[in-house]
Amino acid sequence: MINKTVNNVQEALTGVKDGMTLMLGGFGLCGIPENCITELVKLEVKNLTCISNNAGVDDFGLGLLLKKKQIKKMISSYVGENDEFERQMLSGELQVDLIPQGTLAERCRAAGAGIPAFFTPAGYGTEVAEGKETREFNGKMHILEHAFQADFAFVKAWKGDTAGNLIFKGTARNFNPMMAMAGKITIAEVEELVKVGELDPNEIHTPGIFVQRIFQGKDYEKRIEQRTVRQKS
Amino acid sequence: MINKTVNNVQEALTGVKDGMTLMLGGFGLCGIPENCITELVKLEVKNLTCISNNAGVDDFGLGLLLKKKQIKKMISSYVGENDEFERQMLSGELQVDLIPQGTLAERCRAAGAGIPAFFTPAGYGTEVAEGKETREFNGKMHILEHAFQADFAFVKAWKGDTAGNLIFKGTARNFNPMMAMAGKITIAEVEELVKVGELDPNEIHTPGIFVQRIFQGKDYEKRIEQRTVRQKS
Amino acid sequence: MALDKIGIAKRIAQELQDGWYVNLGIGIPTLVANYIPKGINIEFQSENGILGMGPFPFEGEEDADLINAGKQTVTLLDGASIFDSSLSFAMIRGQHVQLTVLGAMEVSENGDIANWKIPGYMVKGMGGAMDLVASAENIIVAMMHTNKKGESKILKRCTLPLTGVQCVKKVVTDLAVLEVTKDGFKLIERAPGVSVEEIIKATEGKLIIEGEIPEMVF
Amino acid sequence: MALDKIGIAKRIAQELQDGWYVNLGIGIPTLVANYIPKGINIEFQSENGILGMGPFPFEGEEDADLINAGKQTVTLLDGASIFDSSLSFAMIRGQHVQLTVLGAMEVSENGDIANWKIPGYMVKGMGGAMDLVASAENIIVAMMHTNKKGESKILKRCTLPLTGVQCVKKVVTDLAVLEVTKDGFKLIERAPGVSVEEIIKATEGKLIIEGEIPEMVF
Repeated sequence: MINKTVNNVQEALTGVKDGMTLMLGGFGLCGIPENCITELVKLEVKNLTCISNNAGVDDFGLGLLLKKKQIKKMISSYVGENDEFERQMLSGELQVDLIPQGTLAERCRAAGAGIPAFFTPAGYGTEVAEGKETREFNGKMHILEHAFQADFAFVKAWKGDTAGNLIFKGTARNFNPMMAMAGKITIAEVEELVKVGELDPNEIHTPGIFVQRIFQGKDYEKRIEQRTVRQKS
Repeated sequence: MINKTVNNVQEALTGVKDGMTLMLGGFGLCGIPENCITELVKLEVKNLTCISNNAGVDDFGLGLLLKKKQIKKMISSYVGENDEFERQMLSGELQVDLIPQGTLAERCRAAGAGIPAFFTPAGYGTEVAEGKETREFNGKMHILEHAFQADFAFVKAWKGDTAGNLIFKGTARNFNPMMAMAGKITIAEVEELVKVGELDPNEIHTPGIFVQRIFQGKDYEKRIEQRTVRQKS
Repeated sequence: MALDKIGIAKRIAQELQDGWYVNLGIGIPTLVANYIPKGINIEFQSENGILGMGPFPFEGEEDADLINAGKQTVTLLDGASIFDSSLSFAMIRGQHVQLTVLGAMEVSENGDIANWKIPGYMVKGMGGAMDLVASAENIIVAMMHTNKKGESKILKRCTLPLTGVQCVKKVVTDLAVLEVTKDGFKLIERAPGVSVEEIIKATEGKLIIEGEIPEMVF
Repeated sequence: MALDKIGIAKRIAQELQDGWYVNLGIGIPTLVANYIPKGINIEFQSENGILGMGPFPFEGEEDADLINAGKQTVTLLDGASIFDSSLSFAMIRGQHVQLTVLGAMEVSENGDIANWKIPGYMVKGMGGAMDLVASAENIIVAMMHTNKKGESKILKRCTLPLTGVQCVKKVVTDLAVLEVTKDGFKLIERAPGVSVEEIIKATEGKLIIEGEIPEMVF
């Protein structure tokens, strides 16, 4: 087997530079690559374009990069939980490209799957469609959307093996599998790194071919954004 | 949970009629819906258009439907293991539409995913591209391919639960998950039908939403097409 | 008397049919899950990757790796499944979800909906709303009939940036149930004690009133 | 002396680089797996849904649910993964597979390949070949230099229906290793004991010969 293991997050992020386009997995704070984000802050890389469904909160997730003004442009579907984001966006410091969530997911998959463009009905007749080619199929209007391009993709998995195979847990899966496909270089941080042969080939969510570097993550906070519970009756 | 169970293959195939377009999962004889094919033969439905990667062998798989001349048109990527197929094709009794395997898979997925059309490089400059729109992306030529439409999809899984969730085994997965997404009505036959709660939600390959009817299959032959082995040394 | 949010949710719950997969938006729509009619089996889809979503977890049983599209901790029912965002929107775009319920700022008489952006204010983004409204065959909007100033939100034409065009099938407000037809909003039911006149007064878009309009029954 | 099929496979195996994912076509290409250089880690992709494909099973251990793209029973190595056809071709189309080795009936000097159809004969289909050749960044063709009548299969222009255009990077035949350049076939190596003259005689397409042409070394 091909071994994708690197020793730590420092080694994993070799080659990340100012001005690059990065994809970051996660939905809200669920399934985000915590170790990689912390290291991006330490590296002080700037002028980043970040493709991520959300933008974190003020003191966690991508909010940490926003606070240090490392992000030039966000490409997201929903960014509503972050005061610093709002300030930078309203002041014009931060460019924001808002994209329907399904289109965001499909543009990631398309990037990984060698599909340069596809038609989707999402956003037809709205400002999302402005400047885009439209076409009718089966009596319904669609718009043409293009695959993303990303220099690096950062994903977070539950378990991974040294060959780069990944298994996600619960809704921490979300955007991670498509972004893993889409990065020119994909870096996976995992809660548990195991030897090849320990994961069932039938149960792997992301085959190792999509992952260039994998490492054992540490100190996961896994913060809950909206703790909702019910009482035992 | 929504219960998708039907009692048997007869009940499962209710509504299948002459002239319909059917999708059938499987690669070679691996992962084919054996019970459904047997029942299609018994039903004597005719003038079928069958979308399936292969066309079976003379006495198994889709070969059984070919022998009874129930198929008007085959849409496949490779059909090379079947004498009766060859006879009907060369005599003009059978229409054959040959499609690159990856395009076949993607057109199934597109059908299930509400993507009416997408660009792919496969087949550019060949007869596959004849009459199709072409376009350059990133310096490379692509052709526009459209989603399939199918009245019924027949898939075969290893395990399934009454809510229609499916898990496939090994390479019997192949085209089954995409075809499950694509059928107006999708029928799943399974080697083992279990109660809801017995399958791990994290390990499900095809979520039940894509399956309209599920039943416990029986008498699986699971024929091997090319038995290749090595000697213990 | 005009309905409260729970009343709107209860009325929408009456629309549910056995065997439907349903996606509920944030706000009033989420409440619909609490009033599923007896004997009806429904599965809730959450676009971040769940089918068969259950209620909130008991205290102490929250799992950071199990949230809904509103980022709230949830549970899974027996028979649930988990998938990635691409497959989730394949379900939505491919019309495998039978009903979408969502809130709106404005709805127009041709079925347009605006619910994601107010120019001049912070824009949070459309999330999955544009995919949902562009694809769903059956969309019910849960909303207040008028805004805080008493101005109608049931309009001839939306004034805010659109989320989707000609997609809304039915609107359930605090005052009425309206069906979107090619000729305008057809009044189907009144909230208990609310008069047709009150509804006419609160509706800017074309309202079609045929015969006696029954009161909602709970 | 011209190479046999095993010789061609052995020569192609020398092209393998550590860390590559490789898709091997049916026929001679399949044999390449038997000659991986020592110290090199390679994973084989089978387009019906395997990464990390292993050798044939021991007798009695065949599994009908575990076959390769040639429908042969195979095994999985530790670290293997299984996936559906759509994800498999996502790998191929998305250029995640570093090398594709396949057979051909004809190759032309601009890199076109024909390997799926002979007009007038039964057509079996292109299978995954068109996806592979349209997408792969690195394609090596394994073939005989001439057909049974002694006619060249290394041509100016293909005469058979094409599988893909301008895609072949290298050709390994029983006589030679050829690199496809924008100016034509560049002769890189000769089979042991085969003269440059023999290769010229067997090649219809434009052949570029610069300096001494070394013999293959095994």
